[in-house]
Amino acid sequence: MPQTPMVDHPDHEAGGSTSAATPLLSVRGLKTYFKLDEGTVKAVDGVSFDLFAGRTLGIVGESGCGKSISARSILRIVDRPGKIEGGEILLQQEGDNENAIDLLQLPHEGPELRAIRGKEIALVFQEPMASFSHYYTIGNQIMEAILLHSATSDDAARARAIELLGMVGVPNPERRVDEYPFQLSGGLRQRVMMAMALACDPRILIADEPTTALDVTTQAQVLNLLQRIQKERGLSVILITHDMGVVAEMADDVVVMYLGRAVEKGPVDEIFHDPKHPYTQALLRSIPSIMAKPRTKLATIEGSIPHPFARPSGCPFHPRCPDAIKGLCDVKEPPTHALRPDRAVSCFLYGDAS
Amino acid sequence: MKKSVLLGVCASLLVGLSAFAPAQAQQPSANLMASGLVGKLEGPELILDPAKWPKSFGEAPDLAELVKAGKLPPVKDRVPAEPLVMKPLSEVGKYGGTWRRGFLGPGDWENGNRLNASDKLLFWDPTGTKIVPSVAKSWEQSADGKVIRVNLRKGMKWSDGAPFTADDFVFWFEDLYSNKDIVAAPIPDMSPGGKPGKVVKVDETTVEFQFENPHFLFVDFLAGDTLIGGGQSVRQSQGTTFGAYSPKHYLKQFLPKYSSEAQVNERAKAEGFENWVKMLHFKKDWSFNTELPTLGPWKTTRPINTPTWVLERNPYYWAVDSAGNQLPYIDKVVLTLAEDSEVINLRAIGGNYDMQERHISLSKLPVILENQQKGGYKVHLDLALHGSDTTLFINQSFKADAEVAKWLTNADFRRALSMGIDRNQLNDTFWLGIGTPGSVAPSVQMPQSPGKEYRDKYSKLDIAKANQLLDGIGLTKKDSEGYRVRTDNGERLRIQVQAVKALLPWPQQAEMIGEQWRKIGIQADVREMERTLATTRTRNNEHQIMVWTNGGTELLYLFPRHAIPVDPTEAYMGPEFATWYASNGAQGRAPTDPQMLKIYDLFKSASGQREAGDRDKTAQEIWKILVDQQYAIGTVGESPAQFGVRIVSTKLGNIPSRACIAQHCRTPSSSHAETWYFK
Amino acid sequence: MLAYIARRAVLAVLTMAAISVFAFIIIQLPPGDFVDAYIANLSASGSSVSMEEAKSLRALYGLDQPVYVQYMKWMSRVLVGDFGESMEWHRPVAEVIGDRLWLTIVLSLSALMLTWGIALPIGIYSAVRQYSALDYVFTSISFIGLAVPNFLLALVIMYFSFVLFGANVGGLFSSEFDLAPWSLAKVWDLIKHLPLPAVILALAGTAQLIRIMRANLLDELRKPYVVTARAKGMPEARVIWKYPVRAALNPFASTIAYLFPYLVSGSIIISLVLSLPTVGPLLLKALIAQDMFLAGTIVLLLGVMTVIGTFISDLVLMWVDPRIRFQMD
Amino acid sequence: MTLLEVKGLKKYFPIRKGLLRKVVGHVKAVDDVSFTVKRGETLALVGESGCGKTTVSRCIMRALDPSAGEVNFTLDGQTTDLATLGGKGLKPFRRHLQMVFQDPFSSLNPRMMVGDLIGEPLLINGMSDPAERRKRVRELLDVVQLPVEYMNRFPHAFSGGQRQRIGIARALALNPSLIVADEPVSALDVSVQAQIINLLLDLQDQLGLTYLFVAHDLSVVKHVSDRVAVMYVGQLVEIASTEDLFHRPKHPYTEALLSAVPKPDPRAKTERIILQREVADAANPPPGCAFHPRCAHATDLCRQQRPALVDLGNGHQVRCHHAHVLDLKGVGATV
Repeated sequence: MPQTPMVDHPDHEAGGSTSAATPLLSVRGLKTYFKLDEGTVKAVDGVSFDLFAGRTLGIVGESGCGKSISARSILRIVDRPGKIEGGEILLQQEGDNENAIDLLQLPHEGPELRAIRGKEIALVFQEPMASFSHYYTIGNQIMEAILLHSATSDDAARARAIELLGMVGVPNPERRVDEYPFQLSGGLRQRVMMAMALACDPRILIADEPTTALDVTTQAQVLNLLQRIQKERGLSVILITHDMGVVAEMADDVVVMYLGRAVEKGPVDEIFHDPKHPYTQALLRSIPSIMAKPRTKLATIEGSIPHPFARPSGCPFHPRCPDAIKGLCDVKEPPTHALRPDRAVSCFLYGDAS
Repeated sequence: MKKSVLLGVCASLLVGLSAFAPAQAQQPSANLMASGLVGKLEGPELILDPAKWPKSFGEAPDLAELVKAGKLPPVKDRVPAEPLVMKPLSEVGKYGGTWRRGFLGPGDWENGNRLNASDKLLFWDPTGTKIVPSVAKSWEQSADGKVIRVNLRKGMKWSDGAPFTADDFVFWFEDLYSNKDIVAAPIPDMSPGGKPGKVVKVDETTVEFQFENPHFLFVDFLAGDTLIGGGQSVRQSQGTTFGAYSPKHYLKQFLPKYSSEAQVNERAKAEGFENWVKMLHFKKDWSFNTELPTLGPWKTTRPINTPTWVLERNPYYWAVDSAGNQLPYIDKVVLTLAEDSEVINLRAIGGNYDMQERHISLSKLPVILENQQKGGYKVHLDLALHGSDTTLFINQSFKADAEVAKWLTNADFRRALSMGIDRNQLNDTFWLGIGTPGSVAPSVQMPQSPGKEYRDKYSKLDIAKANQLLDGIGLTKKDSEGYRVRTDNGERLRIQVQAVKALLPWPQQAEMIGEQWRKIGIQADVREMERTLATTRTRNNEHQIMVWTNGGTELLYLFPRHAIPVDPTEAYMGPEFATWYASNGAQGRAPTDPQMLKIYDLFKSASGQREAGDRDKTAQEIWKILVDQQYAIGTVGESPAQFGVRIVSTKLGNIPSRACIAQHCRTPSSSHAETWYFK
Repeated sequence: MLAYIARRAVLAVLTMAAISVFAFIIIQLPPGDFVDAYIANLSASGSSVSMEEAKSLRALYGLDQPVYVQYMKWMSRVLVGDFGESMEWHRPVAEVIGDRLWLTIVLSLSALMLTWGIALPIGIYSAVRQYSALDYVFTSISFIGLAVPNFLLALVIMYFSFVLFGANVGGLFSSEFDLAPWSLAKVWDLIKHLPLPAVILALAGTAQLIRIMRANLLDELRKPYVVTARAKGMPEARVIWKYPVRAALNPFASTIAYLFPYLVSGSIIISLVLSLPTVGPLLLKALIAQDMFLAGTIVLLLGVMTVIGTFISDLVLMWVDPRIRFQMD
Repeated sequence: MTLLEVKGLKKYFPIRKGLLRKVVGHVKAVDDVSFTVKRGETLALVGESGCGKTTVSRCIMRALDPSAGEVNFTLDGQTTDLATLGGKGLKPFRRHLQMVFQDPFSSLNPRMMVGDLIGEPLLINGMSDPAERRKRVRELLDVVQLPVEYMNRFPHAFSGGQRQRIGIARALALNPSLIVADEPVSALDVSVQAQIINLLLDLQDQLGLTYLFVAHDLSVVKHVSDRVAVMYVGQLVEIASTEDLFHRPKHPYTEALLSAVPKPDPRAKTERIILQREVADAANPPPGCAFHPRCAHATDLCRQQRPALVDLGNGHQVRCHHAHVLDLKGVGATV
C-alpha cells in the first residue's frame, strides 16, 4: 500500500462545486488509434475526464501515455494515420447549461468544427520555436487567428494583436508585432503563443507541455502568466505535462495517464497526498526532489515503459506493478472505479472487482 | 568520351530495334552482288567531240524568268563556247526540285565541298581509273615532263558572270600562293625535286605549269584530291589557299597589293576581322562568303555556319547535257544541321533526305533496308577500292621499349600477327559480311593492284603457320596462361594497340583481334582513345600499333600517307621516318630496314617515270613489298563502310547503280550530281 | 545586409576570374589542338589535310603561340566583350552562341515550367495523401521516370513517332521555317515543335521534383506549426498552402544555382539525340573539335551562370527566408 | 586529491561583420571560469541554457579549443595542462576523460551491435583480442545492469533508459578517471530517470568515479552532486557544497533559480521569485555584475563594478558584492 502519508483533504479549496456543476467539457470513453503496418497503436484507449469552468485540469503522465493525443483529439487535429475510433467529446454551449454538442459528431473539417478551434478551444503547446512558422511575422500569425473568427479589418486585427502581446507581457509590442518568431527568446515566444491562443477569447485553453522546453526561471514567468490570465478571464485550462511539480503548482484536478488509459483521477491534493493507483504512487516516489538530502537514491519503477506495439495484456501497468495480482491484472483490464464523483481509480485493488 | 558512349547506346538501340526487321535483311553476304544493292560503276558519258555538241541551249525556268526580266544574260551567253557536254546516265532530265541532305555543322564542310568537286581542273571517270576533263578542256604534257599546259574553255565565266581566264591562275600563283602571309611554304605538288615551279599565262585560255625538274605525276595531281588539283571549293576554304586558280576580279580588293596594307586592314577591322589575312581567308571561302564567285554547279546562298547550309544553282555553270540544257537540273541543295550522326541516320531512314551517303552507318543497314518502301528510297551499296577499312599500322620507328621495338620491326613477327587474325569473323561481325577480307593492297580493279595473290598473302587465318613463325624467331617461351614472354625479362609480351572510335568501331574490332591473337600466344592491350589524343601520340612516336583506315591508297601517288610513311601529318607506320623523308633527311631518323628504304626509292623514282603504265608497275612493286613485309596489316576492305551506304529517293533519276567512293572520286561528285533530277 | 551582398558580389567576380583561367586550362588540357582534331576528323571521313595546310592553319589561328599568350590575347578581348572567333564556325563566338542561346533558354524554361507545373501539385498531393492509391500511382511513375535515362526515352519516342506517324524527327523548326527570318508564323512553328523536347527534358526532372517535394512536405507536415495553424481553425487547404508548402518550397530556391547553367546548356545528351540546336551540343562539338575560344567561352559562360545562379539563389533565399535575412550579419 | 583543475578558462567566439568579415566583438561564452573537481566527487555545473556550462565541458573534453586558461588534469600524481596539448599529446588522456551524452538515441551508431558499440573504445585503444574484448563487454553490461544477451542487438531495439545504460557502459569501457555527463537524464521519462540516477550513484561508489555533471534540473542535481557550481552568462556566480548551495544560497540568482523550481507538492506554497527581463546577451553583457538588471538587490555598485568570486569560507564562493549582507532563501527554508 502507498507509503505516502494519508492526509484527509476531501476538497480542494478552489474546487468546492465540482460535483454539482455540469462540466464545460466532458470527454467520455475517447479512443484514438493509430493503424500502422506494424500494428495498431492504441494511443488513447477509452479515456474520460471532465473540465469544469474556471478550473485547471492537469493531465499528467510519461511519454507515450497518450496525453498529447487526447488534447489533439479534442480539437480533432490528430495527424494521420491516427483516427478517433470512439467516445464523446461534449462541449457545453455558451450560455446553455443543458445542451452540449458532441465534437466528434460534427462533420470532418466542416465550418462548425473550425469555428470551435481557436475560437472556443485554443491550443498552446510545447516547442514554441517549432509551433510558429518562420516565414511569417508573429503579427501575421496572430492576426490570422483573429481574422479567421471575426469580421474585423486588418488594422483592427493588428491593433488587437498588439494589445494581446502587451497583455501577455511582451515588451514593445508595437515593434515586436513585426518580428519573426526566431527573433524572440524562448520565453517570449511562449508568451506570443499564448497571445495567439487568446486572440479570440476562447473559453478553454489546452496547454500541452507549455514550459517543457523552457528554463526554470522562464518557466516560472510563463506559469505565472498562465495563472494570471486564467484568473483575469475565467479561462478553463487543460494543462498537459509530465512534470509533477508543474501539476502540483497549477492544477485543480488531475488525470494520471499510463499507456493510453487514465489510471487515476481526482483533486490535485488527493493525487499527491493520497494516491491510489500503484503507478501514481510509484511515480511520485521516483521524482527527484529539490528538497531531498544530497546523494540520496530514489525509489524506482522496475522496467521501462513498454513499446506501444508491445502493449501488455490486462492492466497495462501490471508488469511493473509491485501489487500486481497474478492471473487477474495480467488478464483483465481493470474497470474504472469511482471512489467519489470526483475521484476515480482504475485498479483491481479498489472496489469489488477482485 | 561521352559522345562515344552515347553513340554506342544509340547504335545498340538501333540494332536492337532492327531485330524487328524481316529475316531477309539479315544475311546479305554471299548473294551481295545478286542482291541488287551493288551495281556496276557508271555515270554520265562526257561528249568530248565538238561535232556532237548541241547547238542550242536550254535553261532552268527560274533563270529564264530572270533573263526575261533583264537581270541575267541569255543562256547562250552564259554557257561557254566550249562547254562540258555530258550525256546523262539514263535520260535528259527535268529542271527543278530541292535536294535535301543532312550535315553535322561547319566541321562537316566536305559534305558540301564534294557536291561541287567538278570545279577541279581535271577529274576521273565514274570508274575512278581514267582522267577526264573538267574545268580544263584539255591538257598536254611536254616530253621532258617539265611543262604541263592546260587549255581552258573559251567563254567560260565565274558564277557572277565575270570571265574565267588564265589571269585567275596567275593571280592565284603570284598574289596568293606566293604571298608568305597567306601561304607559308611551297607545296611538294608544285616543287618537284624541291625546286619550285611556276604558273605562266600563255593566252587568255591557256596556262602553263612550268617546272625545273620533270613532273610526270602532275597531271594525276591535277585530277586528284591534292592541294594543287583539289579545286577552289575545297582547297580555298578553311583557312587554306591552294587549288590552282582564284577569282582575281573579286579577291584583289582584299589584298594589300591592289590598294595598301593600311586600307585592307582598315576594311578588315570594319568588317570585324582581326586583320586582312583573316578577312581574306573568310572572303575566299565559298562555304561562308555567299558573294564569292565560284565554278561549281551550286553556290552557297546561306552559309555553312547556320542551321541550314543552302546551295543554289550557279547560273553560269559551264556544263550542259547532250540536249543542250544547262546543268545542274536540281535548283537547290539544302543541308540541314543535325547535332549528331545518329539523327542523320534516323532522318534518312525516315525518308527526309533525297540522297544521303555521308554519315550513313553500315551497321544500320538492316533497318535501312527494312524501311526502303516506307521511306520512299532505294539503297545502293558502293564498295570502296582500297584494301582495308581497318588496318593495323605497326610503328617501325618505335623505340620506347627496345624489346617491343625489336619484334615490331621483325617481318616474321608482323606476318604471324597478320595470319593470327580471323578476318571472316571480323567481316561477319562488323561489316555484316559485306566487306572483303584481305591485305592492305587495293582492289584488283585498280591499275596499281599487285594482283589477287597479294590481297591474300599472309592475310588468311593460319594459326599453325603463325605459331611456327613466332617460335622460329625465338619467342618460344610462354607463361602459365599460354602467352609468349619477352626475351629480356621473361614477363608477358604485351603489344599495345591504340584505337579510336571513328569510321568504324575500331576499339571493339581491336578487342576481337586481341582475342584472336590469344591463339598465337600474343597479348594485345587495346587502348581506346579520343581521336586527337591518338593522333598526337602517333605524331610523338609513342604508339606501337595504331588502328586506322588505309582509305585513299587506291591511287598510291595521290595520297600515299596511309600506305607509306611520307607525311608526318599521318604516319602511323613510322613517324620518325616520315619526318626524315619529308625534310629530305634534315630531321627525323632514317630507316635501316632495306625493304623500307627500297619502298622510298621506288616511290621517288615514280615521279621520274613518264608513262602512267610504268608508274603503275612501280606502284605494284611497292604494294608487293608492303604486303610481303606487313608493315601495315589489312583486315577487311572493299566495303561500303565509308560513305558507301547510299540512300537515294525513288524520285531521283540518272542515279548510278554504283558510284566510285574512293577519295580521289570525291564521292558523290564523280557521278556528276548535276545530271541528277527529280522525276 | 548590404555588406553581405557586396561581399558576395566581390567573391562572385573573383570566382569568375578564376573560372576564366580554369576554363582555358581545361580547354588546353587535352593533347593536340584544333588543327589536330581537324586533321583527325577529316582523315577519318576520307579527306585529308597536308602538312602545309596544317601549318598555315596553325598560324592563322595563332595556335603556334605559347598558351599564356593565347590566354592573354583571349582575355584582353573577352574583357571588352569580344569572345574571339570560333575556329570551326568562322564567326564571332558571341554570334555562334547567341543564336542558340535564346532557343536553349526558351526550351529550358518551357521544360522547367512544365516540370514545376506538373511536379509541385503532384508532390503536394502525394505528401498530403500519403499512401493513398494515387500516391502509389504517382510514386511508381516517378520512380520509372527517375530510372529511365531520358535520352533513351527520347530515342524511343523518336523511333515510334517515325514508325507510327512518319514524323520528321528532332529539331525545333519545320524545314520551311529553318530558313525563314523571324515571324509570327515561325514563332508558332517553334511552339508546335517545343512540346516533345520540352516534355522529354522535363520528365526526369519532374520525377525527381515530385520525390523531393513529397519528402520535403512530409517533413514539414509533421511539424508543430501545422498543428498550431489547424488549431486556429484554418481550413485545411489554406493550412497546407500557407505553411508547409511555403516551407517545403524553400529548398528550391537553392536549386536556382544549378538552374542557370542548365538554362544555358540545356541537356546535352537530349539535345544531341533530338538534334536540338541548343548550346549543349555546340559545347560538345567545340570540345571535340578543340575549338578553343568557342569551348572556352561556353565553359566560361556556364561558370559565370553558376556563379550568378548561386548569387541569385542566395538573394532569393534571403528574400523568402526571413531567418537568413536576419541572421546574416 | 584534485583530479581536475580549471583555471581562468575562457572561450570567446568571434563575431564577424561587414564586407571583410572583420571581428567586431566576441561572444564570451565562457569568461574566466575556475573550479576544481576532487577525485571521487561529483561536481554539478548548473545554469540555464546559454550560460556556458556545455562550452566549459567541451573545453575540458577538448572538443573545443579554449581561448585562454588552464585545464589541469592530474593522473598518477602528474599534472598536465590539457589546454596546451595538441591532438597527439591529448591522445593518451582521451581514455581517461569520457563523456555521457544527453541524447542516448543519437549518440549510438544505429548500425552497430551493442557489443561492438561498447567494445569499440577498447578496440581503438589496442585491445585487439576479440575474446578478451567480449569478456570486458560482458563485465560492462553487468555493471550497468543490462542482460549479457543484449550484446548482439542493435540500439534501436532498446528503450531510452537502456540506451543510456549502453552509453554509460561505453564510457566506462576504458576505466576513465573523469566522466563528463552532459544532461544525462534530461531526455528520459521520470520513472527511468530515477533508475539512471541511481545507477550513476552506484557506479561512483563501486568504481570511485569522478563526475562533472552538467545539468539544468536542480532536483536531479540535488540527488547526485557533492558540490554545485552555478553559471550565469559565461561566469561562475556561486560554488558550494550541495547542502550549502541549496539551503543557504548566497547569490540572488541562485535564490531565484531555486525558488522557480516547481515543487511536487500542492501544499508547498512557495513564493516564486519571478525574474524580470531576459538573460543578458553574452556578446554584449551589461557593465558591472551581469545579473544586476534582473536583481532585486542591485545597487549602483552592482551597475558599475563587476564583482569577483569571493570565498565566504567552507569553499563557498560567490560572485556578489552584497553576499555577506543579503539574507536569501534556500529550499529548506519553506519546509
